[in-house]
Amino acid sequence: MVGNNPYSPHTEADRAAMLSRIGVRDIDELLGAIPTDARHPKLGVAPGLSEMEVQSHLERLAKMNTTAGDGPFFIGGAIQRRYIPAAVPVLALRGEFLTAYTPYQPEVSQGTLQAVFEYQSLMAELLAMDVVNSSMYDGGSATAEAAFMAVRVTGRRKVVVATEVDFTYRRTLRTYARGPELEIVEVPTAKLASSAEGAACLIVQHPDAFGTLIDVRQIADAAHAAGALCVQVTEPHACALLEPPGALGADIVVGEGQPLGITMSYGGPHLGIFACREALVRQMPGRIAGQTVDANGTRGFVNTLQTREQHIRREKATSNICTNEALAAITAAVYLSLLGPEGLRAAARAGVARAHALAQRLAALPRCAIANDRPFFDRFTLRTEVGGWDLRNGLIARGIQVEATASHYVNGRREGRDDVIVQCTELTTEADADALVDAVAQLARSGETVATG
Amino acid sequence: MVGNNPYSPHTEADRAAMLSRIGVRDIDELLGAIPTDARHPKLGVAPGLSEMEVQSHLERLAKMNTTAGDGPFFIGGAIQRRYIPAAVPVLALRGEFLTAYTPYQPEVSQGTLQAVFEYQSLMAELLAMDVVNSSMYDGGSATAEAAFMAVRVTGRRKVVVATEVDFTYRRTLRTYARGPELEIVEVPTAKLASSAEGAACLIVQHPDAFGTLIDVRQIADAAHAAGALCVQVTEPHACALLEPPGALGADIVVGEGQPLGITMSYGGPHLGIFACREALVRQMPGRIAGQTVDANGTRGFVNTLQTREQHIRREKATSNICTNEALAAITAAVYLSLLGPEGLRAAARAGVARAHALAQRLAALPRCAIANDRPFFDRFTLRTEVGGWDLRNGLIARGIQVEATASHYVNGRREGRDDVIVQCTELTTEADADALVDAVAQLARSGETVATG
Amino acid sequence: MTIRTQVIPDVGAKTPVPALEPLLFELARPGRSGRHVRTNETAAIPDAFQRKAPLRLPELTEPQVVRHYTHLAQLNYSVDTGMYPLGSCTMKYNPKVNDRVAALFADVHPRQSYRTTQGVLALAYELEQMLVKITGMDFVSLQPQAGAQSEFTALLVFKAYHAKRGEAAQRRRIIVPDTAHGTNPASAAMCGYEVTTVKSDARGNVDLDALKSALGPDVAGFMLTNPNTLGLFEERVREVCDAVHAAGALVYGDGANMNALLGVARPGDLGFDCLHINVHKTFSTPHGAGGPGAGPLCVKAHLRPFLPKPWIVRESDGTYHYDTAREDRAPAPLGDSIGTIKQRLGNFGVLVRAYAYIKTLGEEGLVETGRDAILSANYLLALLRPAYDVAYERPPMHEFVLSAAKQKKQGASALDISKALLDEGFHSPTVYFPLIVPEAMMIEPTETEPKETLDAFAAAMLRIAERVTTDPAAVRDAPKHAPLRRLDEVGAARKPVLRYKADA
Amino acid sequence: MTIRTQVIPDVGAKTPVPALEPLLFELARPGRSGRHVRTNETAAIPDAFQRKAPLRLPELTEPQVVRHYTHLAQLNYSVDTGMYPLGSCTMKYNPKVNDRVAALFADVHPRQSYRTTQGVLALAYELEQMLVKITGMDFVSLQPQAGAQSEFTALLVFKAYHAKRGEAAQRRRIIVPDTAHGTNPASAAMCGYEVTTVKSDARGNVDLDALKSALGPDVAGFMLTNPNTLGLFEERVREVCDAVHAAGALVYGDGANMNALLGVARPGDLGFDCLHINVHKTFSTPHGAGGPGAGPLCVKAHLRPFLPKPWIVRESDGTYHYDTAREDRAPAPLGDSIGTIKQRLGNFGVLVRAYAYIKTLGEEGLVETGRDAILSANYLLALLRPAYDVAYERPPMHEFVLSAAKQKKQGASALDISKALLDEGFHSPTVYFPLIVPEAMMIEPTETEPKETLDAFAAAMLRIAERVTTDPAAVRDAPKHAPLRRLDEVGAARKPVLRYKADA
Ligand SMILES: Cc1ncc(COP(=O)(O)O)c(C=O)c1O
Ligand SMILES: Cc1ncc(COP(=O)(O)O)c(C=O)c1O
Repeated sequence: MVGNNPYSPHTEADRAAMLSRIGVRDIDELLGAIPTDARHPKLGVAPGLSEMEVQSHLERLAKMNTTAGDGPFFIGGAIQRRYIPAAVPVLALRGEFLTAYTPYQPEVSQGTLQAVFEYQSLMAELLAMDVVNSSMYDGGSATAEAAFMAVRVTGRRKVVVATEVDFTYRRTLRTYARGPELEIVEVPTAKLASSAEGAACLIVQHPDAFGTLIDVRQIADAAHAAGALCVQVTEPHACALLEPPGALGADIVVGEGQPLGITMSYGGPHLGIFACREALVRQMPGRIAGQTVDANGTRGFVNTLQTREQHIRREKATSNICTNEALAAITAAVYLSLLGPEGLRAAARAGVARAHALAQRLAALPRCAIANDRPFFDRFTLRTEVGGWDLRNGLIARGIQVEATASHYVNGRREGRDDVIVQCTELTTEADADALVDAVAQLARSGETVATG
Repeated sequence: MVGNNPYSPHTEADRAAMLSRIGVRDIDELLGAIPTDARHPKLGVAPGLSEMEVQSHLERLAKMNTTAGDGPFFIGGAIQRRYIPAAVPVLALRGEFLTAYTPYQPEVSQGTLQAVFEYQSLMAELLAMDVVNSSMYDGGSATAEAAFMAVRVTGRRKVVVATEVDFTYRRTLRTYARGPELEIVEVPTAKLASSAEGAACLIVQHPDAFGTLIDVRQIADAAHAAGALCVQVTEPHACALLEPPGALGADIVVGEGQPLGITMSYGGPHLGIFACREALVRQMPGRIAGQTVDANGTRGFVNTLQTREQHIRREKATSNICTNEALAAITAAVYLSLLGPEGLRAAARAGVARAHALAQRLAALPRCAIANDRPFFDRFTLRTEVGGWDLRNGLIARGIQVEATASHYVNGRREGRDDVIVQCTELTTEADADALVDAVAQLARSGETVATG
Repeated sequence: MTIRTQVIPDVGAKTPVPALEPLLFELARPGRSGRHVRTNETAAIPDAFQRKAPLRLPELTEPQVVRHYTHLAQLNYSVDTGMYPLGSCTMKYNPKVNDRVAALFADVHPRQSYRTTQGVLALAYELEQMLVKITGMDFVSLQPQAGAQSEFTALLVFKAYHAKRGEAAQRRRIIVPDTAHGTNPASAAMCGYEVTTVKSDARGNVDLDALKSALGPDVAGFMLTNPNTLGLFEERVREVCDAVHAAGALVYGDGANMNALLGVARPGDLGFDCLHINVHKTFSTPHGAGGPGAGPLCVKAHLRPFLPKPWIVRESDGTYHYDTAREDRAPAPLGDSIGTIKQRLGNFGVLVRAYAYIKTLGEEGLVETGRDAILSANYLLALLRPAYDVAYERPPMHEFVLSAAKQKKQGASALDISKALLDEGFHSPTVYFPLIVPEAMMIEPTETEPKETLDAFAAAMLRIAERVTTDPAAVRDAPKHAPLRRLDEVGAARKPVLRYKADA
Repeated sequence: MTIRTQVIPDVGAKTPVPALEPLLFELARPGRSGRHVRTNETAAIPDAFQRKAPLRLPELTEPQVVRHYTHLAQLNYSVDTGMYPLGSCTMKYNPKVNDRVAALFADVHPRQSYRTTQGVLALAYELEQMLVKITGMDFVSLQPQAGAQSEFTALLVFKAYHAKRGEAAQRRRIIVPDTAHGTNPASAAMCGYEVTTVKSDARGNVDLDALKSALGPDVAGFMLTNPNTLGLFEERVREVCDAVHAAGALVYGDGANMNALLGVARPGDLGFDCLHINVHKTFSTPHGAGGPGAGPLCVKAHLRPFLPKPWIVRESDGTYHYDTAREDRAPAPLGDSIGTIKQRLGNFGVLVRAYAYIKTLGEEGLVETGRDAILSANYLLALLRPAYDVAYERPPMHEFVLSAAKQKKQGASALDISKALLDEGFHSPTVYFPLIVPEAMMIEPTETEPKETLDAFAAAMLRIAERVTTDPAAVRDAPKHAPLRRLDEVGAARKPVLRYKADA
């Protein structure tokens, strides 16, 4: 009956006509293959709501969250609260992008294909890499896929990853590695270069999870000397100001593209950036858009090098990825084209400048120190005698959100002490900074904490 | 210089090339006609902001308002808080509608023209009227234009309007009438029929500003008997449940279309509905889309009967209107096509049912009464000993918003006592009703008020 | 030049004739619906009042509605899809951030108390101040919802002003130049005035002598667009205004062309008594396929008492309210005010966008806008001058008027050229206006079109001019690549079909 | 059938070859920009780290960007513009309200405390429960971001399960049917398994004998899509599962075709140990031009210990947290879990949409969806049967597979027919999959296409079949009315141009 599924167009008259054309009296006659006792299960799902009811129900749920915009907010890392220009969602969420699928029919999918080709081009320029694919799921899976690719390229089964790589990436990597049973070795970044022997790749993050700047070149050199690849995890805004991975010797570059105009959305959907050197492209996972011409000689774009992919090569494919994050790639391209080089640099600079100013103020407080031992980018690690988790909870009670360093858990074991990480972006205000400094001053003095039971 | 107007594309190189092609060295050379002392005024406007700064500045301003969604909300009348389906803005605000203008070139404006033709058709069906124009500014100006049209049609200069017509409409009507110096007579609805003599029209609102249902047929009959037109002010949702104006004898129908999926936005942009009988169409103000065919015989739409309009007829035009509210008309059409007859009736029914239930509860409170002396639709007038304005202010202090009856000011003089008007719609919840009943019970008992100084 | 083709499926709707897209009514099937709003409540409506007329609104599912409007939208030319050089309309880019911030004010009702709308009032108050600064006027009413309503409002103000001086009965005439936009005489007539037209001189100015001889004690006001609809700055604007004032009349400034004057000159410094602003032109708010707009009326101090009520008052503590004591217990005390044109603050949602735009541009950005608009128009004129007659040979401001009189003789009119432009991928200019230029083509590029787009537009115009000389019939046959060929407008007016009828 | 044409202007960008739309890079001019974000702060970055490589990102104004992407969007076929019967992809309508409510959760960071994200956790927890009810499974992990990642996750779970039983080393093989989607064997290989393919029988089922002989103590699991990629319900599904279980292996359910089973049958009642759900198929979330999706993994209780961590815990007071004590002071205790696939709740923004969709449909709506999907497919098949070979003659579920083998002999392949459909205004079905049907055309109408659209699609398919018999060359030459003619894919792969290069 029309009315149960409000998106279904079939009227009772339609259904009757369709059944009669099929030649059955009831849909049940078509279900003969299903074990009778399994047919028509009672699900126990509540009755359907109207759109208005759904809207108000979800508004109620949403109000149970404290959003990043509700108060001073310093959580960041791979996923960052950044300013999203108004034109970004207006363009990227147009129905023609949003409700299309993988461009299997390129003649009627040039919008997608050209936009993705442009994403690849923009990202390649930003990273100074030869080839960028059209997206992976996220930074974590991209890191794991980079390790797998290095294993394919080198024929080796040991992957060495720095402990200062984002902990979520390391967790995903370790989890993925259980499949092919790779050896994952976690060492501090400082020991990476000396751990290259027999490795398929060294995985380094720059700036690292704590914001520290890393000398990637030296690590890449060590990797190459040992016949390993250098995989760099990076962040897009950092690449606007820092020497890009392609100039540092990275063979594969991965990262999270969310800061490029994509909403945080509690973790996804986001954008796995994946780039490599030209020579490695046939081992690359994921879809790649390429330029060509149509029968009239008009320029057009297609998904190309598909013999790497699961739908052609099945178990011999470079990856199992099918549905990817094309819309996020298009979103990132819209963002980059709106900001341009100067806007991107400005956003990045604001984060760096505010992080440094804030770090200075915090370091001047009694019993507070910045734990980064080398120059940092737009986030830093604050160490107090209170301890990271307690400090974090004390700040939450004051309406301020920061992250404690889960990252200090290596291979599941706690190593070193817990701190908080303070991320700044162009959205960090003076008032935010003041609030944090005040609150930390109080908490570090009083040692007050919030029960965590 | 690029960077002052961020939307300007001219680089310094572009400007130089353009000037050289024009054959001047400086734009100032083109400004010779401007009195020298008037050139290059210092405006005293603050320096420009970035988009991010503008966004946060306006978010700050917006937070200084209490929105309708922030608490129980019973303000309504011409402008109503109603549920807007998610697809309405997605479709109506598409760039191709939003950033086009009046369809002067119909060959590349069929989207606008067909959408407006459909709006006219939907509205004509809802009102049961022959012809609907493509929009007036709002309900108020539509009412004034209806009076002017009646004056043109009848050659008479007296306009009789019921005091129970929305006070904003009456104010606009009186203001407009100062132009052609029409005689505006305000009489209670009950006296309308007996005031038709010599009038160009009788203007009646049904349901009226206080929600009361009016016997329009009797007023229309009286008007016609006296050679006057009957102008009915109405509301779109009411027409889904009530016998429509076209069946009641109205010659011209006007109203505010905002409740049809258009945001309240503190009063505009909204939608002036304007309809009339076929015989009167050449006296109608505003644009009208009509159906035709192109050179290939394909169906298409154009703005038609343009000889009524200012750009053709100048001082002999039926109105001066040029820019109208086409986007609002398209929005209303999207809304109506999504809700369909059943959804529209449901939304209207919810308002009526909740208003009646609430009125019953309020009427049961001590020292409270419903002031409507006849059946009402989806709003009613609550009378307490506290008085309307004080009650209103007391409710605001409790986070509840209602309207006091400014409508009782007739011709600028206070007549009768002030009450509050309580509007219900499908968005009015049980909890809203409970809150109002509780608060009114308290306030009516205590006589507590809020200083209005 | 590229041609984009898209195929839409025949969805099986029965249309009586070939059509680009079926009507909603043709797509509908009884029994279909969505479930956006529902209730099982019943409405207690006395039987006599209940609707007995059928309600034959189309029954559709949301997927059908989405496709329908997506298809329709794609049939539209718009600023978001291409250059739209419609003269007098200032089809500049409409920034997306303005739409986003306007939505922050969507859920506020105009009848809320000042207590719950301080953000609205603060914004409106500051916008009034900004418009004062930009125009050089003294006070602003935000009520008028478009330029034409602002004209009408101003003429009501004129009437009240003269009435106050006891001259209302005597001053029955409004003078407009022959270049005036149609709304000017229409507004004057609507306001009960007789309209006198004065001609323009050879340089495209108001003919000052003609004006003077038309002026007299029966004149209430003069309506002047500056730059005028030829795109030309009135060379003796102050003398014009002085002459009007000397006759005891007032000067109305039609600000439709204010884009040219942003930071370049202020009407308030030139002798105007008031000025309307089309924020949908000058201040970048989207034209919405015909509207909405907003038409704030800016006046000099002597006209302030007559402005529509209520007015916003700012207290020394930085709070705002209307001039109805601190609460609107009563209508605003009218005093000399003409009354109310539109409750409270007019098209506030449009005004928010204008506010955001001015905040974005700032002083320097406003100046740059005016200058770039002028630069672009002069540049484009320089490119087109080789092929088309120029109506008046002096540097235009933000727009200019060509004449296709020469082309008309060669076999293709301004209308034909406008249609040929559609085939070239451009919207056409305003044609046949102003009335005093034969085969007028009024071109306003605006400051947001890049130079290369102006170059491409000019190239298209020159190609068409060339084609007129070789194959005028082909130009008369345009458009061929638009969604439709030329439409039968005569037939549409002769046998009007103004709505869908199920049985038609 | 209607053809819509739209002309876009040549904006003067230099493109090396004719193009539908210039590249961003071709539109850019040095010195252009918007002003979305700005600062005059300087970043203290040691010189050695500073970027010295040029950063040649295109410099554009917002108006240019808006036009560019508006043009590109209009070149796309999409569900919002027409029927998209891509088999196995469930291109149903994507309700707009789901996008709107998803935006309510946009500004929440995944590393926020449970204290500030109770709304997120409540929604996710309830979604898990709803998926349990719909699938008949016991527990759900929301982490996998698409079907393929869910397959991989499930195989990791299999591995951990066998490891727990001391059989990890021995069970090295995964069996897939020859109808399996490419991701199935690819996931198995990625997970370190060898892949064995078993053939299908004459009725389009897994060949049970072949399966049994492939099963053995070295088999970790069997991956089964049901209904399978032929659109057919596995007739002996319980026997299949029993056989696998008897061999000590596990049955993986590929839930890509779950739309057919909504309220019709639950995989959990049929013998599957786990099932992935493509919410971008079954639960209507938009496919985003290729992604995002989400691929929750639903498992029976015996596999629960191996699911990715962390898990959501609901306290008796109705509050939620993760299973890391009450705060994530440490990573979730792994126990037997495989670890973490995606931090916390996967593609939460997609999951919100699925949640809203299930809330909207409710029990009865879910049932109606499955049944209507089946009805539509059977109806369309009945219309097409006269002209095309049907791969397997028994009632399909929500989709069916035709063979164009006959047409291929007449001179036009499945590919040619798919292109001819573009000219008719329809997106084409999935072609050449599944691999076991020659010239396969896999058609999934979904429940949201109205009957008249199905009729129109069928009419187009019959017209094409007819044209193949009369003028196969014309069909081979299609498309002619799409934005482009056929593209040179071979050339694209042979000399890959994978990014714009300024000097290319
Ligand atoms: C010169 C001139 N004056 C007045 C108007 C009327 O303004 P509006 O359309 O906003 O009513 C216009 C609009 O096109 C115009 O160009
Ligand atoms: C049968 C089948 N299995 C698995 C997948 C993979 O799912 P996803 O694209 O979400 O990774 C698909 C997607 O097309 C499919 O059709």
